[in-house]
This record gives sequence, structure tokens and C-alpha cells, in this order.
Amino acid sequence: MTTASHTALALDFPILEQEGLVYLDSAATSQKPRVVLDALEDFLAHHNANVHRGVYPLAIDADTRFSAARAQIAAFVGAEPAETIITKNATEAINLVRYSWGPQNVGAGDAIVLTEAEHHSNIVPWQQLCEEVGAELRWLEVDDEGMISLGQLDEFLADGRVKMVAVTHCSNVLGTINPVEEVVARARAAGAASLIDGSQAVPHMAVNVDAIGADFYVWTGHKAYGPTGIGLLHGRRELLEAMPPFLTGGDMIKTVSFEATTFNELPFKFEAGTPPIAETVALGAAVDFISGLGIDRVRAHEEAITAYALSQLQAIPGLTVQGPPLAQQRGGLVSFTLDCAHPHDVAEILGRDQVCVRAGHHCTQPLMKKLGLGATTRASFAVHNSTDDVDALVGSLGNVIEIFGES
Amino acid sequence: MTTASHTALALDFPILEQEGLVYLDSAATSQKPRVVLDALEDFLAHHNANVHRGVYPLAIDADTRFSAARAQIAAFVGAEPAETIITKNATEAINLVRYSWGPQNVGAGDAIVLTEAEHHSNIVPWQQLCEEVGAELRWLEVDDEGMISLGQLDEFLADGRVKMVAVTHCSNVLGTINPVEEVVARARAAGAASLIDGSQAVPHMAVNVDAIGADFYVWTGHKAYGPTGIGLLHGRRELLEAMPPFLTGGDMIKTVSFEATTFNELPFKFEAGTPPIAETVALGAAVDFISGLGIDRVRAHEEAITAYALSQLQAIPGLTVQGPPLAQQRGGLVSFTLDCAHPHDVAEILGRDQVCVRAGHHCTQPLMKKLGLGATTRASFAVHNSTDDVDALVGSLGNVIEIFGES
Amino acid sequence: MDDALYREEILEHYKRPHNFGPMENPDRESFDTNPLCGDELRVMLKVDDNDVVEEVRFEGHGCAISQASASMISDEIKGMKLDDLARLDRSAILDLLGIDISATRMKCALLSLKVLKSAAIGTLADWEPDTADAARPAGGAQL
Amino acid sequence: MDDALYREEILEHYKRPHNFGPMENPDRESFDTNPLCGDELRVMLKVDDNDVVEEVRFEGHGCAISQASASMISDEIKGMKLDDLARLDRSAILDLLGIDISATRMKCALLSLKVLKSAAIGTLADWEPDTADAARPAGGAQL
Ligand SMILES: Cc1ncc(COP(=O)(O)O)c(C=O)c1O
Ligand SMILES: Cc1ncc(COP(=O)(O)O)c(C=O)c1O
Repeated sequence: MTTASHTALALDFPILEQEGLVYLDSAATSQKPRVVLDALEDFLAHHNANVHRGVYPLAIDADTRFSAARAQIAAFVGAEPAETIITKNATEAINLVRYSWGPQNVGAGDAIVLTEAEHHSNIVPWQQLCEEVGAELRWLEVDDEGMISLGQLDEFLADGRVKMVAVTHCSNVLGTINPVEEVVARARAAGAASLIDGSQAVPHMAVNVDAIGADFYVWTGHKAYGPTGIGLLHGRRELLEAMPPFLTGGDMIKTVSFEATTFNELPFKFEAGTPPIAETVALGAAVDFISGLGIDRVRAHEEAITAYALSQLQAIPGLTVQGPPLAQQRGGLVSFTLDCAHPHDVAEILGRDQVCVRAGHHCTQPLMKKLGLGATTRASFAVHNSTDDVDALVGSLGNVIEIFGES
Repeated sequence: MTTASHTALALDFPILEQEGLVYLDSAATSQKPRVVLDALEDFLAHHNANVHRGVYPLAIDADTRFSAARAQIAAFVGAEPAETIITKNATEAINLVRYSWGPQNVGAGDAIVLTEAEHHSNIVPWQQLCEEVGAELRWLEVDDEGMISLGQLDEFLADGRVKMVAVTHCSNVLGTINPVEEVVARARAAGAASLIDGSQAVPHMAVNVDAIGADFYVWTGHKAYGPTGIGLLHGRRELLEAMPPFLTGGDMIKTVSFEATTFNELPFKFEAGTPPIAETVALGAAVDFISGLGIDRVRAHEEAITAYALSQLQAIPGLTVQGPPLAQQRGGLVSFTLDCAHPHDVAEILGRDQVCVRAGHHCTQPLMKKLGLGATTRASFAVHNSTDDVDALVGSLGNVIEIFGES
Repeated sequence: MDDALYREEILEHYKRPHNFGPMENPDRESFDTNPLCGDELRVMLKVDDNDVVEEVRFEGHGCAISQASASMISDEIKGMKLDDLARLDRSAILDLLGIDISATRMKCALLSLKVLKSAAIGTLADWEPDTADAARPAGGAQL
Repeated sequence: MDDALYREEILEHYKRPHNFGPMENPDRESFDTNPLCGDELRVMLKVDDNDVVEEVRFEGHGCAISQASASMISDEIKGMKLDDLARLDRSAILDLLGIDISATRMKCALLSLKVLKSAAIGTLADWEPDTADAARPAGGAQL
């Protein structure tokens, strides 16, 4: 896989058969490789049954595939199956921690540390928790190059009031890869728990949940070549065991009587109702797909495209790139603004050239405020992209400038 | 469609191509018709993008299909799209009400009415809520024929302390179709809210949420020929608007600042994070499939099979059927016990004959206690079943009796 | 390139918006945002004793569609009674723009109308862009 | 029919279980359920001064696999030291049953061992049937 091997991997993605389609919005949701579609089809057409309780062979088959996929997904990020809780998306995973871990561990006068670059999904739950218990948020600033300061983290941690440090692994706007191991270590040393939002990291760079050491690590299937409807929460067993259940109902109980209920073992305690069975199996195929490519090669590929995109974009007059200057400091995405045109208009004109980019606040309104911007345009990369796609982007930006540039 | 046209509709279900497979576990999860698999494939291979914010044509296409599917799903059960909230399953839908509506509307000394035949998903959330706020549960008894008594409901409602009546539309063990319109009307007259669990009703009988009039009506996609990963909560607008959000994060906000958050309009206020996009589109295809057959014909078909199953099963010595005596009082399922063998052993031996039935407590432990049983065996029917499948079940039960019968 | 969405008149209004800037002591004022893209718009009105719009100014930032819409409609409403302003529907804007607007961009196009109407009525108009445009398939929405 | 799971000996133990019924004043006692199927099992032990099992009784209800397992193992443990009982692993049961057990039914097969061991140890043994058997692919689980 080189930066120019566009067609080779693109062939694995049915949607890219669309003539001329340049998909640069994988940070919003990834396209799905054929193997993932096939896994969905295969499961639903040949192995479908509900899990957990079935005695007949088809149900045992479904159960076995579901469990194997969980184990595969867990192994892919260096986590234990029992510590791998299947949710509907990253947002639910964070909310699970907010609701189940939050009230027992954060109280009046306590604090939660976030970065200014968090996605709304890693802001609003904590804001709500703080409001509920009378705690406060402390915002780690991002500097002009999109970096947070461990020094400021130390300051925030110094008074011992911080109970949770929730930080994105990779910013979905700035692209910044945060030093999550250091963040986690400092949080732990100060007696605070940590949650890392890996939504933009997992399919793009080597992630080892165990090595990172966070108390909670979350990510989302649909951005990792998997289907919608599945997210992951990896939690440390001690914490998960001490936490009360969140959603309650079928499958997460041990016994229910007219009077009371006892709860099931991990991970089932946190998985109420029928889980996303087919989605789990399909995400298993997705991580298999990435493993097959080799995550280090994936990272090298996307880093090379990002470097190319940075150099090409920065050469455009009136274009400002947000975030770190170097590709190695970033995930595979670049947000930018053009002096002459609003991001929405940029995306619209690009869209007419079939260059698919996202425009808006990217669910990071506090960051936008900090940057003094209403919105940005974002191009994001995946394994199927090539430098050709960057060239298409740059070419189409020329059309934007042609329309909006003269005044 | 007659009770004997097995092959005609079975052809629509790829999994039924498996030689000899007799699938009688649709109450646990339905098998998926080809059109649903095709809708999944088509969406993911040709129209996939994230929804809500995309400007480029592919994203607008995805958004349009997602919205259209929601409208289609809502229309199928006579609900408004804005009052149709997409969750991950029925269990989350009930939990949403428990968490968002519950604490503001149920307090110390109040009561919640359930039936003894509720699924754990419609028990445990309310148990937890009662524990949290100091309220009590009142259990509507099921009689020997699986029926609840509206008289007892009146008694429960008489003291004005009941704030919620949560009742299943169709019991997943007894099969009983409850008089939900009457239950809702009485609850409303007594100032109590109502929630109807339609998980076993929706794809099997005409359901009109508006006509039923419940404050909340929930169901689940995977039992309605749709994929896993999607459930529905229909709520009355006044209540939904008064309720605080539950899960928080992306897509359900209007504005987020460092200080505070304002929330989006219905239904988005309750849909945090990326929704199950492909699943919604596929469930749209599923309801289309049912509409195409005609829900009244579906009901007639399944009622006829149920009637046949009741007559055949009751003719087996030592076999006891649970629930109402008449097929017209029931959804398309029959639970039973055999004197000579435990339900698990029954299901195991049936499974060896490729007759797929469920054995266990069916997530209704309180009901099992009431019935004085540890478990039952359950056969449940769908559009693809025929009386041949019942004959296969009865034949295989003969094998069970052969093995376990002599002592 | 041929791009009907960005026809000359719209670009002209975007680059040199009419009635743009602050107003001192407005009689009516309203502000709102387009939550999905971060556009912000404030509208200020001066009205005479008969509730007829004498002057209009708007401020904010946004895309060409939202800014041009604001500029174009601002020219139209001078001399209009507040009651009539409050009764305007989406066609007022869409006719002025004279182009096809996708469901996503509809919110951009209609933001100015929403804010204007709420300034006229005195409260934020009953605006349900998401519910109407997104939860319902195209065609069902009315401002 | 040929059904290896329900071979004669297992059916025999199921229909006429050994050591079944109540015990007065047991020295050790433990109770547990199989949450997924509703099976219930209580085990009671009498032990001598050297912690050697003198008598064992069990009560409860369940499927042929769980009841036969309980019956078969109950015959084996008389005369065994509690320490040794506590060290038994799943093979003790599986060897007695002598048949292939699916992952789902494994919980039925092992319930009696779990309850016996917890009676021996005095607390509920660290039992993770779901975690081990269901969250992990086959092969990783140890009692
Ligand atoms: C009556 C009833 N309610 C609720 C549920 C829960 O549905 P889900 O597991 O999809 O949340 C079920 C299915 O198991 C059911 O039968
Ligand atoms: C950094 C980050 N966190 C969280 C999320 C939320 O993911 P999901 O919508 O799948 O819950 C996203 C994606 O939108 C993201 O980019």
C-alpha cells in the first residue's frame, strides 16, 4: 500500500465504484469494505438467531459467532472480552460512564477535566453530571498548534479535586493526537479516573487499551469500517464491577423476582436487551480487515496522505489549516478555512465535484468558539484514499476560489 | 397466504433455504426477508454517509433515506415521525422513559403498575426507579388463562398514587393479547401515564399507536423482520417535550458552550450520537415487507397456525399449554411444559431435529415463579411458518417422549 | 463552471450585503443560530407608530445562502406591516433566491426569515426545521 | 433414535437421582441458580472432624444434564476431603458425563460442581460461566 495505490484498496469498497466519487469524510463515518457487507449478509442469511439462551444449533452458532467477534474486537485493541462492553455508539459508551460511574464518584466541589477540543459527546454528559452533583468542568486549553499542555493538566490536578480526566485520543477537528498515556498516568497519580475517547483513533493508528492504561476507553464501530449501531466501552474490571448497572432489562440480570433483582457478570451486566448481534459480527470482520492490512501500514499510509494534503492545502492562498503543523502529530484529517468562502459553501461546491467533505462545527462548538470560527471544512482520510483524492480536493477548491475569490 | 403455503413466503427468507430448518423462535428474534438484507446491502454499498449535517450529495441522499425510513416506520404503526425516537432496542426505549420521565413524575409513596407477565425489560427499570425514589410496584395478576383483570387495575388506580401503568401488548410467554386500549384509558382517567411494550405485537397484528393512545409505546426492530441495533419509542409530544434529555452528546444538542447546552427539537433531542442509520433504512424495508403482505392477512395466518398448534399440542399426553385457550386471544406463540422432560432437554432434542424453539424463563422470572415453573418451551410463529412446521414440532416432541417418557 | 446555486446576484448579496451592520435602539430585535452549521444572525427593526417597518439591519456570519437570503429579504420588508411580516412563509425567501435548495441547506436559506418573523412577533417563531425537514420526508414541512 | 447426549446412564441418574432430598443440620450448604434457564440447586454436606465428606444430599430442579451431573458427582465425593473437593475442575464432571456438551449447556453441566465447591470453600466459588464461556470464544474457560 503506497500513497498512490488508490485503486487497489478502493476496489475493496463497493461504494467507491461510483464513478468519480472522492470520499473524504471518513471521520464522520467510514465507508464499508466488501468483507463487512459480506459478514452482515452471511450472518443474517445463514446464522441468525438471538444469543445468550438458545439451545438449538442455529442459536449456538449465533452465540459462538457473537462471542468470537467480541473477543476479536477486544483483542484488536488489546482489551479483555469481559471488559469490553458493547453499546450502540461511542456516545452511549460515554453516557454509561457518566450515569453509572459518575454520581458515585463525583460530588459537590469536585472537578472534571476536559480539553477544549472534545466532541460534544465527551462534553455534554460531563456538563450534565456536573450540574447534577454540583461539580465543575476544567478545560485544558489547546494552543495555536492544537496541543494541550501537560503542565496545565498538572495544575488542574494539583488541588486533588479532579475525579475524572476525559480526553480525546485524536481530535476530530484539529487532528491532534493527544499524549494519552501521559494524561492517564498523571490522572491516576492524582487519584482521578480517566476516559479516552478513541472514536477518531481506533481504525487509524495502533491502539492498545491495556498499554494506554485508561480506566475507560471508548470508540465507535461505524467509524472503524463497521456498521452503525455498535460502539465499545472498555473499562477496568475493578471499576466496572463496582459500578451499578445502567440500562436494565433482559440479559443483564441474574435473577429477577417481584421484589428485587441481582445482576449478571461482566460484560453482560451493562448490556441490557438484545445486543447489536449482526453488527458485532460485522465489526469483527472490520477489525479483521484492518489487521489484515496491518495497522502500522495503515497509519503510515494515512500519515503520508495527510502530509501531502497539508503541503498542498497550505500552498493555497487564503487557506488556513487548523491544528498541528506536522502529519506525525495528527490523525488522518485536515480542517481548514478559506478567506473567501464559508465552509458550507465550500463543501457544497466540492460536493458538486463529488468531493465529499464535511463542513460545520463538527460537534465541537466550544472549540469553534475558541478558534473564533463558526465552522470549518474538514477532509478526512482512510485506507482507500490516495494522493489522487487530495489532488481532486485541491482542484475543486480552485473552483470555489474561482466563484468566491474575486470581489 | 394460507396456513399451508409454507414454501411461498419461506422463499423470501434466505435462512430458510437450510434444508429441514424449522424456525419456531421468531419471538426471540425474527429471521430476515431478502428485501431487508438487500436494503442493508444497498444502503451500505451505494448510499452510506453520516446523517444530519452533510452537504455533499451522498450525505443528502443518506439523510433523505434515513428520514424517509423513519417516516415509513412511524406511519406503519400510526405514529408521527417527530414522536418516533430511534433507540437501540426496546429495552433502551423503556429505560429512556424510566430515566427521563421517571424521576420527575414518580416520587416517594407513588406506585407503578405492572403485570406479572412482563418481560424483565419492562420490570427491572421500574424496580430500579421505585428503589431510587421510594415508590412501590403493584402487580396485576394473570389468571389461569393468562388474563389480567381490569377490575384489579381499577382497584390499584383507586387511591390516586399510581403514576405509571406499564403493560405488555402481547406476552412473550403466555401469548396473551392484553386489552391495551382499556388499560390506557383507565390509566389516563386516573391521572397515570401509560407505557405499552409492543415488542411481541408489532409485526404480528395491526398496531395503531395513535388509536391505542398510550403515552409511550415501544417495540424492537429485530423481532419485526428488521436488523438488530434498532428499537422504537413512540411518545406523546407533550410528555416528550417536558422530559429532559437522557443520553447526551452529538446530534441531540442545539448549542454547546463551555458553560451550558441547549437541546435539539424532537425526535433528535433523544437521539444522542450517530443513530443506527443503516438499521433504520433496513427496518423501513421490513415494515414495507409486512405492509405488502397486509397486516390483517399476517394476523389471520399466524392466528390459524396458532389455533392448529394449540389443538395439536393439547392432544399430547403430559403436555400442558400455558396461557389463553383460544388462538384469537393470543399472539402467534405457544409455551408449554412436558411432564416427562425439562424444557431445556426438550429444546435440545428438538434442536437436533432442526426444530428451533426457545427454552427457559424467557426473561420473565416473576411470571415463572407465579406459574410455579422454572422454565417453559416456547414455539413462536411468523409469516413464513405453516402448519407443516407445527407438524414437525409435534413429531419431534414424539422423540422427546420416546427418550424421556418411559420410566 | 455552471453553478446555479451561486448565481451572480446571490454572490453579489453575499459579498456586499444590503442593510448589514449595527442599529442603535432598535424597536424590535431577534437573534438565532443554525445549530447544525454555527451560523448566527441578529435582526433589528425600527417601526413607526402603525407597526410599519421603517428600517432593518442585520448582523452575523454565515454561508452565502444564509447571508444572501438575509440581504435580499431585508430589501423587501421595508414598508411592510409587522403583521404581514409575521405571516410570510418560506416561499418569500425561496422566490427571492430563485434556485433549488437541498434539504440540508434549507436551514441556511430560511434562517433570516425565521429571525425576522420572530422579531416581528416578539418571540422566536415556532420553527421546527429539524422535525419538519429532517424527521419527515421532503414536502411535509411548513415554516 | 441415536442421541448421545441422553445416553441411558444419564437418563437413569436424571429419573432416579442418587443422594437427592433434604438433609437435617448439614455442616456445609450452598445454593445457586443457573440464571439463563432457571435451574436451582442446593447442596448439603456432612463432614467429619477431618473435613472429610461423610454424606451429601442435593435438592432443586433442572434439566437432565444438571440433575444427572449432580447425581453422578454426589456419588464420587463421599470420602473426599473438602480441600480436594474445592480443587476439582470441570473435567471431574465432564468425564463423568462422558458426552459432548455445547457451550450453552455447559452451565447446566457445571452447576452442581459450582455449588459443591462453594459448599466446600464456604463462599460461592469464583464462577464466571458467562464471562468465560460466552464472552470468550470456546476453549478459554476454566472453572
Ligand atoms: C415482551 C418483550 N419486551 C421486551 C423485549 C426486549 O426486547 P429487546 O431485547 O430488543 O430490547 C422482549 C424481547 O426479548 C420481549 O419479548
Ligand atoms: C471524537 C469523537 N468522539 C465521539 C464521537 C461520537 O461518535 P458516535 O456518534 O458514534 O457516538 C465522534 C463522532 O462523531 C467523534 O469524532
